[in-house]
Amino acid sequence: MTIAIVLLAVVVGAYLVAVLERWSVHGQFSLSGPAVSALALLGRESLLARTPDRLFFEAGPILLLVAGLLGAAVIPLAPGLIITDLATGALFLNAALAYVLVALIMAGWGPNGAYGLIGGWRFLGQFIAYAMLIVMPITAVAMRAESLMNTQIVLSQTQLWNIAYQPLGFVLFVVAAMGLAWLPPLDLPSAPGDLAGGVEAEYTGVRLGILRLARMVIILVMASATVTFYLGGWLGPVLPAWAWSAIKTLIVAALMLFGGRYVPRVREARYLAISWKLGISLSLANILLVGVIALVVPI
Amino acid sequence: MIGARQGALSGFRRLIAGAMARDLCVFALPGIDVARARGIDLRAANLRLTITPRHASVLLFLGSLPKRLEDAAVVAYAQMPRPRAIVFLGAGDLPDGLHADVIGELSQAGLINALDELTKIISEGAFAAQVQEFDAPALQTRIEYTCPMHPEVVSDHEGNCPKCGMNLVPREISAGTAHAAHATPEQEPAMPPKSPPQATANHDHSKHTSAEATAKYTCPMHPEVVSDEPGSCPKCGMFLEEVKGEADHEGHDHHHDHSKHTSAEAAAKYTCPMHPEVVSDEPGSCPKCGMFLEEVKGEAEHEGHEHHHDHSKHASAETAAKYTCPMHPEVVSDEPGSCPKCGMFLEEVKGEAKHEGHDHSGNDHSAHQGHDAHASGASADGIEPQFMSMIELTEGQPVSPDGLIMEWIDVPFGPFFPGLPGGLGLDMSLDGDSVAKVSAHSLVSAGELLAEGATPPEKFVERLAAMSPLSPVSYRQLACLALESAAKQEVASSDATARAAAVERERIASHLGWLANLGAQTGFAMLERRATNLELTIRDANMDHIAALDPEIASLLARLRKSHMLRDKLSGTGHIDHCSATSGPVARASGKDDDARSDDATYIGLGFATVTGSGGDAAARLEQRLAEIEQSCELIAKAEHLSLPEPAKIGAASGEGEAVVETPRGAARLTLTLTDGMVTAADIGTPTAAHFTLIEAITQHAEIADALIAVGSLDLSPWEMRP
Amino acid sequence: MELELLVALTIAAALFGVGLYGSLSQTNLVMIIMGVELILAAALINMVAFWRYLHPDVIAAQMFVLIIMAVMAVEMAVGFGIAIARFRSRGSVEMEEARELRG
Amino acid sequence: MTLQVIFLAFFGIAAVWFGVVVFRTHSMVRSALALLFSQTAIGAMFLVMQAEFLGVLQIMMMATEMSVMAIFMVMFMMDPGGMGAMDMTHQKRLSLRAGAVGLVAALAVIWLPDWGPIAATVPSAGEQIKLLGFELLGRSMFIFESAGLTILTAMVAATMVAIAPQSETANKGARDGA
Repeated sequence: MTIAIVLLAVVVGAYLVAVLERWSVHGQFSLSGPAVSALALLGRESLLARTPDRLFFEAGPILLLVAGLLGAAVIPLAPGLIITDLATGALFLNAALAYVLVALIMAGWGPNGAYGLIGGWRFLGQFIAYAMLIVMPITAVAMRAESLMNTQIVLSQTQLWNIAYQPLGFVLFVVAAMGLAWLPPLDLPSAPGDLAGGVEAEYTGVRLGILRLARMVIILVMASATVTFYLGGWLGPVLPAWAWSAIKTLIVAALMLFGGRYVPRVREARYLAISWKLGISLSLANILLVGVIALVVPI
Repeated sequence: MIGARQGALSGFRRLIAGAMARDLCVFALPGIDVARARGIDLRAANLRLTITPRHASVLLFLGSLPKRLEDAAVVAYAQMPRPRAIVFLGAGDLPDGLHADVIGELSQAGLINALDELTKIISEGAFAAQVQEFDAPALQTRIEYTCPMHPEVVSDHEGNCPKCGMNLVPREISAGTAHAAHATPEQEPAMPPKSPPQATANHDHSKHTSAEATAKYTCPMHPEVVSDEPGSCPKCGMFLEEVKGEADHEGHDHHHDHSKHTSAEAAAKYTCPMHPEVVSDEPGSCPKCGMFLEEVKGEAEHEGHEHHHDHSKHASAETAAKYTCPMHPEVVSDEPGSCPKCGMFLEEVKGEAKHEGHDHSGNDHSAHQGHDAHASGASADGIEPQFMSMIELTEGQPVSPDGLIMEWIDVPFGPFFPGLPGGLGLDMSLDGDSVAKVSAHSLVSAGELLAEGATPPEKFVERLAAMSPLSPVSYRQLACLALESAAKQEVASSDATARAAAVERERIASHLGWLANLGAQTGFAMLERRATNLELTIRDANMDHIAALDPEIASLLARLRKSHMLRDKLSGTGHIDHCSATSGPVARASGKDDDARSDDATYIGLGFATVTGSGGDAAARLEQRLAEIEQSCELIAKAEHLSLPEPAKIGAASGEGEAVVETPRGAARLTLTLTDGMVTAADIGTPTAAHFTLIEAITQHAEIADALIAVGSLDLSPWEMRP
Repeated sequence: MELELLVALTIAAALFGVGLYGSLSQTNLVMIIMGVELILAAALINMVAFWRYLHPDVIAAQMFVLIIMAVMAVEMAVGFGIAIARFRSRGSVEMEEARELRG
Repeated sequence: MTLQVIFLAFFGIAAVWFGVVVFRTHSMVRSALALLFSQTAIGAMFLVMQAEFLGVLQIMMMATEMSVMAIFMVMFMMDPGGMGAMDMTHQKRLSLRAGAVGLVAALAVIWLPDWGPIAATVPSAGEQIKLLGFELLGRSMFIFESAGLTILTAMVAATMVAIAPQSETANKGARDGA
C-alpha cells in the first residue's frame, strides 16, 4: 500500500516537474503539455543508432530510471510514508544516485556517436567533482541528526531547519544536486549549444521518452532530498504532512529549474576547478562548523 | 502525409496522432539565425525548437537551400523518426528526393497558416497502411575493408592485409565518395547522430583515406612499376610499397608520420642505448640519462630511401618465414607442415627471401624510435604471434599537449549545428574533448556575383542583398554606393543619412542576433529570449519605434555587463592578436582603430567616432558589440530619417566604381564596372573571408565548448564566403 | 546449519579463481588491475561472511572491510598513475611491452 | 534452505558470472561495467548478509570507481569497440591452471574443516553503524588514521606520477614537430 502511494506520488511529482521544466525551457506553461509530448513520443519511431552497442543503448535509460526510483524509495513523504526506512538511508540515496553516472556513460557510449561519448565523459568528470559535494554536506546533516536514517534526519529539524543551521551545506548540496540532475547551468552532458543534446542526441521515440521520464524522476528525487535534508521534510504547521512535502519539493524543483535561465552554462574546466578547490574545502569547513555547533549549542 | 509511420489509424493511434499534431518539434533549415533575419519567430508560432533532427517531427525549410546544403538536408530528414513532416516556406525547390507536406509563404503569417494545415495533415495522416522507403544518393553507404595496422590498405572484400597478414576489418563509408570519405565534406551527414563511424569511438582510419586516393604503390626493386593499388610487383612478385611525400599527404599527420624517422635517419649517427629516440650527429652523452651515445653503423648510406612503416615484428617474422597457413597468416614456419591452428597444409610464400634482403637494406631500423623494444620483443618468451603491439599502434600518433597519446575522434559540426551559424561546417578532430584540428568550410557560400553576364543595376542590388540574408541592408547599401561611384552620381546628404540610419538599424539587429546566438550556445535562455524578441522588432522598426525600444535595449545591455558568469565564460577564449587581418567588431575589440565609417562624410556629420575595446578575446568582442549597439542607437537618434538604400537611376553611364561599407561584421569592399548602364564586372571582399582563416588558430587546443564559443564570437556569416 | 557460510565462501573462492586467472592472463595493465580488484572483492566477501556467521559481535571485522575497500580504491589510483606515466612515455600499457620493468 | 541462502547464491552466481564476463568480452568498456555489476552483486550479497552499511558503501564506491576505469579503458586502449578481435591475453594455459589451482585449494579449505554453528542473529543495522563508529574512532582509531594517511600519501604520489613533467612534455612536442 505504502509502495503504491509513494509510486503514485513519484509519478505525479515527475509530471509536475515536467510541466515546470517545459515552462522553463520552452516558455510554455501548459498542464497538458508533457502528456501530449509523451503521447507523441510513444507514436514516433524509436530508431537505433547505426552501429550501437545494443545492450548499453537499451539499458542506459532504464538504469537511469531505476536509479531514480531507488533513490525515491528512501525519501520520507510523511511519517510512515516511505518505502523503506533504511538505517543507512542517507548513504543509500548516494549509492542509488551513483548509478546515474553509470547509466549516462552507458547511454553516451552505447549509440557509438561522438556527441554522446563526449557527453558521457563530461558527466564523469562532473560527477567525480560533485559527488564529494553531495556526500560531505550529508555527513554534516547526519552529524546533527546522529543518524543516517532519513526519518530521523527530518525529525532532528523540528526545532530549526537545517537550512538555517548549516546554510553553507545547503548551498553546496543544491549546487551538487543541480549538477547531478544536469540542470542548466551545469547541463554539460547534454549541452544543447555545444553537443547538440549530448547523451540524449541519439535517442528517439519511446527510448527518448524513458530517458526524459528518468531525468524528471531524478530532478524530483534531488528536490525532495534537499527538502528532507535541509527544509524539514514534512514538518510544517496547519497543512497535512504530505502537503508540506509536496509544496516544498515543487518549490525547490522550480528554483533549480529556473535558476539556470539567468546564467550561461559554466565552463567545464572552471566547474571542475571550483568543485575541487573551493567546494571540497568549503564542505570540510562545513563539517567542522556543524561539529562545533552541535557540541556547543544543543538545538 | 509522405513521412507517415506504418500502421492503421485507429483507436489509440488516433489519439497519438492528435497529440503529435499538437506537439510540433521543429528543426529549422538552414538555421534559426536565418529565421530571425527573415522576421520569423518560431516560438510565437507555438513551435518547440529542437537541437537535433532526431528529436524533431517537422523539418522547416526557410526558403530553398543552396546546392551544397541539399545533401545535408536530406541526411537530416533521414535522421528524423517517422512520422515526419516537411514544411517549405518561400519559393524555390526542395532538395531532390524530398517532398513538402505543406508549402507556405516565407513570413510569420505564412508559417502560421502552414502550421494550421500541417496540424490537420498530421492528425489524419500520421499513420498510413503503406509507407514509402526513403532513400537518396546522399544516404548510400558501402562497406570496405581495411587493415587496422595499415590504414592505407583498403579492399572491397574481406581478406588479409598484404603487408602484415592480419584480417581486414570492415568499416562503413558514404557512397560516391570512393576512397576519400572525408574529402568531400558536403557528403558528410549534417549531424553526427547518424554520422559515419569516424565520428564515433571507433578507431577508424578514414582520416587517412584521402591520402591513399592519390597514393601510388611502387616496387622497391623496380621503380618503373607504379600502381594505384597495393599488390605485388609483376616482375619480382614483391609487395608494392606505398610512395609517400605527395602533396595530398600533408595534414595527415596520423598517417604513420615518419618525418621524424627520416630526418633522424639522414643525420643520426649516435644513439643512446637506453633512449633510442635520442639521436645525435656527434658523440656525446644522452640528455636523458647521461650515458655515452653509441655509434649506429651503416646509417648514412640509406638516406632518402623510402622507409615504410613495415612493422618490424612482422617483417622479422616474414624474413625467416617460408611457409604460412592460408587461413592463419600469423602462422609462419621454416618447414612445410600443417597449421597448428587449423591443420591445413602450410603454403610456401614466394619471394620472401628476396624481400628479406631488400627490405632491410633500405631501411634504417635502428634509428626508428622504439624499434628495438618491439623488434626483440617479438622474439621474447611468452609473446604469442598474434599479439598486437600497442606501441606500434600508438607510434606516430599525435601527442596531446599534456603528453598523452590519445585517440582522435573526427566529429563534423554543422552545417545545421545549433550552436553555429547555419551553413557553417566545422570538421573537428577531437583529442579527448579538446580540439586538435579543425577545418572550416561554408556550405552556403555565394555563387558568382554576375551569374548571367551583364546585369541591370536594380537586379544587381537585389542579388547582392539576397546573397547575404543575415545583413541584406548593408550589402544593398554597398551595391548602391558602388553603382553611384561608378556612375559619378552624388547623393543628397539627407538621403545618405537616412540610408546610414538603415545600416545602423541593421547593425543593432545583427548584433542582437549575435547575442541571441550566444544565448543559445551558452544555454543562457534569458539572453536568447530577450535578444530574439528585440531583434525581431527592430529589424523593421521605424525611427519612433527604435527610440521607444531604447530603454529595453539599455536594460539588456546593463544586465549583460553585470553578468560575471558570462564574462567568466567568455574571457580568455578565442584570443586574437592586434595584427591579424581582421575588420569590424572583431578587430576593434582587439584595439585596432579600424572602421570604414570613420572616413565617411555622412557619419562624420553624425558625430561618429570609432569605438575600440581591448583584450581581443570573446569577452572583449561582447563588450565591443554592446558598445556598438549603443553607438548605433545614438547615430539613429541623430539621423532624422530612415530609408532603405535604393539604387538611383543610372541611365547609360559607364565607369568603374568602388565602395566600402562597414557591415555589422566588418568592412566589405565592392568594385564594379559599369558599361552602358549594365554591371559587367564586379568583385567583392567580405569580412567573413578574413575571419574564416582565424578559426584554426583560435580553436587550437581549446575545450570543445570554448572552441565553439570562440568560433561563435567571430560572428561569421557563411553566406559571405566565396567558393 | 552452516550452508550460508559455505555458499558465501564458495562464491568468494570462485571469484578468487576468476580474478587470479584474469590478472595472470591479461596483457593490459588496466585489465590486470581488474583481476586484482576481483581478488580483493573475494577477500571482502570472506570478511563479511566470517563476521556475519561466526562473530557478529566483533565489529572490528567490518572495520577491516572498510580498509580493504579503501585499499581497492588506492590500488586503482596508483595503478592508473603508473598506467598514465607509462602510456605517456611508451605509448602502451601492455605488459608485454614493459620489458624494462622485468627483474 | 533458507531465503538467505537462495539470495546469497543468486547474487553470488551473478557476481561470478559478471566476473567471468570481464575477461570474456572484447570490449573494454563492457569489461569495466561487467566488473562494476560484479561488485554491485557483491554489495547485494553484503546486504543479504545483513551488513547494510558495508553493502550500501560497496555499491556506492564501486559505481564511481568502475566508471573511472571505463574511461581509462577508452583512453588507453585507443579503441574500445572496433578492435573486437584483438587478443589481449597471454600465457592463457598457465593462468587457467593457476586459477584452477587457486580455486581448488580455496574450496578444499572451505569445505574440509568444520566451521561450527553459525550465529543466528546480528545486531540491527543502526546498532552496527553505531558500533562501527565507536570502533573506528575509539579502539581502532590509530589503525584507521594511519590507513587513511597511507592512502592519502599513495593518492598524492599516484597523482604526481601521472602528471607530466613539463620539460618532458616540451621535449616530446619538439621531437614530434621535427
